[in-house]
Amino acid sequence: MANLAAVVGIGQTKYTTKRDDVSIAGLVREAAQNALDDAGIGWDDIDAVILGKAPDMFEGVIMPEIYLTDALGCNGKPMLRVHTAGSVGGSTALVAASHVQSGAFNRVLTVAFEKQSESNAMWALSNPQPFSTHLNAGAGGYFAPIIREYMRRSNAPDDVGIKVAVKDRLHGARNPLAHLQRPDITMEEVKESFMLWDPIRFLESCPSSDGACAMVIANEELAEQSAKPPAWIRGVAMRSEPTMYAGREEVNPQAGKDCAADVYAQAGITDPRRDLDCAEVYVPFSWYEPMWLENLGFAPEGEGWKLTMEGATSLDEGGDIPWNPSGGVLSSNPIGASGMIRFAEAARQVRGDAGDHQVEGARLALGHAYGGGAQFFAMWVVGADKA
Amino acid sequence: MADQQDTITGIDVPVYLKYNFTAGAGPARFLSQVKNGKLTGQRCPRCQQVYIPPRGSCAACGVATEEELVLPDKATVQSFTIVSIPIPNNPIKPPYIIANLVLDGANISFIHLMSECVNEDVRIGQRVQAVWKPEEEWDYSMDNIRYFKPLDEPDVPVAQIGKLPVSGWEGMSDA
Amino acid sequence: MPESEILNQAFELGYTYTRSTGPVVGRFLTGLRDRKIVGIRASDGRVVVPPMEYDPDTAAELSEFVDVSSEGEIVSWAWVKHPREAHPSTEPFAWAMIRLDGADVPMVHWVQAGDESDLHTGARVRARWADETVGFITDIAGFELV
Amino acid sequence: MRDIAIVAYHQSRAVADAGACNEVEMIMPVLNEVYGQVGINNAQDVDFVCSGSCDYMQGAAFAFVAGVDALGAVPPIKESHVEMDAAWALYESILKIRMGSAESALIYGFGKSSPGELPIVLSQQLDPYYLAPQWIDTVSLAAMQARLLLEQGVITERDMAAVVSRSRRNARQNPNAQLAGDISVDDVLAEETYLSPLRRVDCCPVSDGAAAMIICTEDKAREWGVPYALIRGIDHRIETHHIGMRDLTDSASTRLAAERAGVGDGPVDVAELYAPFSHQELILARALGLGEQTDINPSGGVLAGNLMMASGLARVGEVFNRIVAGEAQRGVAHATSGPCLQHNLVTVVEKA
Repeated sequence: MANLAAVVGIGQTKYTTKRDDVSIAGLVREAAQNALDDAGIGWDDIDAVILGKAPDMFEGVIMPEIYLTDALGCNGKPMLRVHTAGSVGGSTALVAASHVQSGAFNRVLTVAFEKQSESNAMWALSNPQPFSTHLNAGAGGYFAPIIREYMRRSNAPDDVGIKVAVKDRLHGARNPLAHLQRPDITMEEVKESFMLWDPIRFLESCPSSDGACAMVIANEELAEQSAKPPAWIRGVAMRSEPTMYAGREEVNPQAGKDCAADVYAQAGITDPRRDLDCAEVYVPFSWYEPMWLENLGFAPEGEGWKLTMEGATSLDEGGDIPWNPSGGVLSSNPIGASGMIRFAEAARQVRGDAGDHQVEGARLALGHAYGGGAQFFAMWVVGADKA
Repeated sequence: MADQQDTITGIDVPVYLKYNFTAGAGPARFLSQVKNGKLTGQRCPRCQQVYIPPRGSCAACGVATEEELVLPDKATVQSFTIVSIPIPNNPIKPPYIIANLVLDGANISFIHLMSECVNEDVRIGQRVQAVWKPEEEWDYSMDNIRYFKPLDEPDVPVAQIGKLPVSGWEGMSDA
Repeated sequence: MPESEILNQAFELGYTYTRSTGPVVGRFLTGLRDRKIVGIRASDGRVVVPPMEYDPDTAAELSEFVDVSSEGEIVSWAWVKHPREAHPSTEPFAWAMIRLDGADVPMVHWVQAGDESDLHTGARVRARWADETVGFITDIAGFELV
Repeated sequence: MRDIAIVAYHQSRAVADAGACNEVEMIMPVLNEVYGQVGINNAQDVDFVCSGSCDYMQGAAFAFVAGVDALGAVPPIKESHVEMDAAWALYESILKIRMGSAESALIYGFGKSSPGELPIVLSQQLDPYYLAPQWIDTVSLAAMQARLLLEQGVITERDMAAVVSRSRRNARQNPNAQLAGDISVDDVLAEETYLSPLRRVDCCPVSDGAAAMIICTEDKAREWGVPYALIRGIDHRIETHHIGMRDLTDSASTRLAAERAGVGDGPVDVAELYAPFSHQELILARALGLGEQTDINPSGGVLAGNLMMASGLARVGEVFNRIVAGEAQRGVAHATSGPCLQHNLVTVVEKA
């Protein structure tokens, strides 16, 4: 029922600890300009801009679309700002897609960013609030107990997280835009790295990055005319549930399962491991790969870690279903952009435009983002074919 | 004067805003009781689940939690992490244990410190009890509990965590 | 159910952000440190102060810097009878849109004046430099009437 | 393009300080009202939910997460959030329905601004290098805008006073208003200036509160069997962030949005304009091409109560209320964001 839409341009910045050569505007602009160049269009060709980022407190700029209007060529155009916590990059892409899928717009630009070096994510996420115990040791402190419970339930060997940490960094080494460039990383090194939030080690955690990601999304007619192959949007889904409620399943959240089922149904996927060629999945802590393998239906419950250990998700081991060929969140994490990077990298794969981290012959890919206490999910499936 | 010729590439920008926070009605009723050393949960009128600390609604049902019940200060470890980095603006020295704890009679966990324990021995299902600050230091805060320490009680099977009655685990074993 | 107490607690949400400026903002701030004000030429030829990085009409990256005077005239203003704590002056003052000589577009800054009646649109003002300039917008410690 | 029906609207009373009431406690009663209006139980009974809020109102990251606690989102729901006024959440929801992935949507906005110093908080939405570090409050920026209008002879102080007087008078009929009463134009003019040229009464109050709306396809509205109004057009536009580059005496973005939304395609019986300052209502009325035949801000507008992050949605809700009450056939609602009307959204609502 929705109009067809496709990604026709992708632009990113090189992810790094601190982009000290640009303003906030300069950072988003660089990704946006790259996306326009990739699409072979100019600023006048854009009908609306949809901006996403995580909490404004990261940069201390309230509702930054107001200040970023000119950097994104928006004077006189519609501009919308999405914020759905860590899933925001994905949600923003979905909201952008809806601008085209609704038939309201022909071609829109969507941009997500974070300039984390302007502050400290740990501060912004753990800001003490009156009358509350101030024990929030950042995102890792929140997710570590959930990972511990997964390990207990699945009886997974202790080195699954280590394996993912190595695998994603090796993938990242193929991607020149990735923040961490660690082609020499070893299991031993990860294992020996500092235990931050037991059972999460330093090298099993995502870095803190500056960066922006942008996409141009166009309607069917324009997408067919585009010079480079479009990535057709085959399914879009989002789900939310409350952060904390009695009886909540935190290890394998229902919202993630429902979201996946929804997006698969739209894309005609019945067996994600078989039907998809690769996936870009939001894995900020290494153990979330096996957890999401199960949540997203790539493996039965309790067996996600087996895929990881078999190398099924590894490009280097010739796995059948590479996860995060770009290096994923473990290699680059500008929080507000991280979800969009997953969506954009999925699109790069099916456009056959992923360079050294290309999954050969990829035709159908999943982009995934989650946020908050793993209660917000956004996903899309993109394909080389329209249907 | 060499500095004088350098181009400015970065600036420090202080952004400090003052707020005067007012607790919501549900949380305020809870905090008033905590000030007196009482842990008061709130029950959802729809699903009957007990929340502590209450946040104003049963998040699952989207309805206000008004019925109150006093809970004991014994809890079960639902999960935990041993943290080796400091919390910004918090004097606790790492490593310390942050545990997700469910009070007896409650159906949801909250996070708090664990202490008086061997870190390696902490486990899911472990029984713990609050160690309170001296009464004269009590305020409108869960920080009135300094930390939780292990109890000499058998572990709670995972399936039972978050489902214990107010009478606790021993009460249940007896029954 | 008992009545809820009103429980208040003040808190501060604060951080000193470390902003990188990029070349355009950096050029302007460097100018301030050196007690000069620099604008930029927009696509339509207008000189904009403080310099914008991107043109509002064409979205083009702007790069032609133009030195402007630290003196100019008030285009509009607002008289702050009761300064707020965060404001740059504890005495009554004016926020103003000031078109500097050599610029086509007004910038917003503050003007020190003894009384509201001393000010009027079109009044001439000049930048008052801070004792120590560091490359920050407050290097202009307000404007004063000429 | 499918017409979208508005089937329910409610807002909390605008109050200066909601006191012992947190976000979720502020939102739940409002949601219950709109559920009741269409006869549904909770957010499970709509296809999509979208909210608008801003973390800095109360000074805590992820304000909207608390909002989800009000929804009964178990099992999980399709939900999204804009860090903007909820009028833009309405916009996002309309796209969702138009693309066919939802038949109905719940939209809500909320803000508890009383804990902070709002005009100073909002200074931090300005350019972070040139303006925000000067802490230029939003009232002062609006005051400079007002002076431009006055000194260029576009409006007079009496015009502004008339806006204030009418707002307070209209607000007497609005049970949700924070400021209402009889104040004549001369009374207004007799008041001393606060932030010259603005008087205190020229500025909206800061209010705590929430607003919610349910929209759906026309088929769904008929199925629910409730009175409804139709959204015939909606558009929004933003302008350059450099204040000096804008013609502050006009609102080019409102003009453009109005044109795209089709404001001029028929008579406008009623208009609810998000004008936080009296002179801005005059700018907006002109930009929207409103004349004598239009009843402007019959609710009193935001000068009578300003639910930050929900006032824009509330304007649409007020127009909806007039139309289903049979007081108007066609109306225009306006929402704004940013300093001096930088970003504007225009909605055309018609009798079904």
